Amino acid sequence: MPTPSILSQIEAILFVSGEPLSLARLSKILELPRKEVETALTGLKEHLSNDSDSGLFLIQNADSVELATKGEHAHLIEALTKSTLQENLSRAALEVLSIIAYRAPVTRSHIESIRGVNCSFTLRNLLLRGLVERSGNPEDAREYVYAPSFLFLERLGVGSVKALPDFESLSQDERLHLVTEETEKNT
Amino acid sequence: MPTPSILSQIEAILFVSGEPLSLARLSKILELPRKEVETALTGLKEHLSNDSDSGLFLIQNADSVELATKGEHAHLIEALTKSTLQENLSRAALEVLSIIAYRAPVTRSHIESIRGVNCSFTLRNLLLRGLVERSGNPEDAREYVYAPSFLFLERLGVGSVKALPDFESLSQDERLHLVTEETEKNT
Amino acid sequence: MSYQVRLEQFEGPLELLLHLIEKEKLDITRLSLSKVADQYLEYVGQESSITLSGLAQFLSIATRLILLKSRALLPLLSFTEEEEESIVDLEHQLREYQRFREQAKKLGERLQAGRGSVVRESFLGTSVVFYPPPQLTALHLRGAFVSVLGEIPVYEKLEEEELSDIITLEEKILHLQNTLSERMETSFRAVTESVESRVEVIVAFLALLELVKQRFVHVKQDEFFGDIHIHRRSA
Repeated sequence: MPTPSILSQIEAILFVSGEPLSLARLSKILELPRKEVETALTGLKEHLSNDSDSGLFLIQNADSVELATKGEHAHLIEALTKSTLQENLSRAALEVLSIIAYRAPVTRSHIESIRGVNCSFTLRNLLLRGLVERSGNPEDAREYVYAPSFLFLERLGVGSVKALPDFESLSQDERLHLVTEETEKNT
Repeated sequence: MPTPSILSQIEAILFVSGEPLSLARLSKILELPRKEVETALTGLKEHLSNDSDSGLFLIQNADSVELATKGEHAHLIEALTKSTLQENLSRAALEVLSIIAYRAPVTRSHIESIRGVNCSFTLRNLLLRGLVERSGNPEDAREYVYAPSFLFLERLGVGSVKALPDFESLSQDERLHLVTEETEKNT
Repeated sequence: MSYQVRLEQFEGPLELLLHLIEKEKLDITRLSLSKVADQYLEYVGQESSITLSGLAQFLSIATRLILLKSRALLPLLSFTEEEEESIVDLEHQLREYQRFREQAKKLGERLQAGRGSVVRESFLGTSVVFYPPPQLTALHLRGAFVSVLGEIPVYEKLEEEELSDIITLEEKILHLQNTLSERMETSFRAVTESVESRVEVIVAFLALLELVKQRFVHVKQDEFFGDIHIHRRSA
């Protein structure tokens, strides 16, 4: 395997970061002088735009850089977003949504211990579609809590989660105690 | 600027999607027959792995693909996100995980017959950590089948289960081998 | 005891058996299995922390080892097809387990090696669009939640209860000894009259074998599958 070049290192970092990174930050992470980072950035920019097999390019703005998709792919990105939104909810997504509805406000780890399955992808999808909202957990700053969005409840024709069918009994079902205890034990 | 190829289109879509996309969805978004998408994916996979200036590569699992950073950049990503990419698992969890990785899709009873002990706790733990996935067993509605998740492949930094060490030999039940050998001898 | 190993170190019978075979630097063959049979039975006999469900698994393998051992002692003894198959199965199972245990070690090292990949967060920078599934109603949500509740594993509680209900070989031996010191004579059927599971019958049988070995009792069986008469030996 060839040694990873600085270009490939920068691409990986920008890919994950998702937001513009300053040259200073890049040079710190790479442990390289700023001058070298600048040269490598120019190299990466050329490499990406000349490579017709790459769908990405570099946006450089003042002192920051960001990785993005090439402009000519805009219609594909739109098609992707649309198809993601219009997709029927998977069974997993519907289950996560129902847990959020009947147990709101609820943390991700609580949802996961009820379903017994990791659900980070599903949660992102529900957030993107505006079906759920997240806010800081008043009890634990490291975690978010999730609740159905106001618009979604409105669409369901209920004013609050309490108006969901059998809310009283289902939200307090004793089987939930089994996993709640488990979560507490594990933390 | 050269016309962007299908490879570049796929890269752009996967870049935005973040999560794994199925071949079916890719082919729908690209408005291309599945066969062509498959060929382009193979091309993109090679293109990225061979390009030492690219920090990204493709991970394929079952019928889906995702774009991810190459494993050699793990330390940089850890520096950027200030998180660890390592998984600490118990011996039992590692055993169950390897059985699932090499024998997927596999039922719980099959895992247990290989290990000779009940594995329900370990399985639940792996599901919660998102390292394995379960789905309904097409052959028996009462049972789930388990398979390695994308997260599992990410944590290892490999492009597919086939890239795991000794995949060829270990994915085969030794006894099935014997049967084939005998048939060969007899013919 | 020459070699002290606490059974708790072993999660299951295959792990224990493999450990014993590898300790003797043997390959997985019939001969090796019959060689380590005694050690296996000894460990299972000593161990007091096996749960009821765990014990069943330990004993199912114990019976096959006893079968192999008896064959080694009595060459004329022929196995039924079913017994033969159960031995072949055991060898196969051990080999499979051995391969995966090796691989698990390598996997653990790789997961620790710090060569992981990372993906990008989905739809970064895309703003939220309210897009509810058109046909979704509150009743669908209710249905989904009910099915989630139905999937919560209640068995975990059950296993905890089982933990408190351990039957050990040692207890059975004591029980047999007590029965015999009250009455000079008893029968296997009488001893197992009140037991509730097959596992307990097997434990009782193993306990009986142990007592025979310790020369505490002698046994007599008049016909195949007939009751076993147990007599206490006079000291």
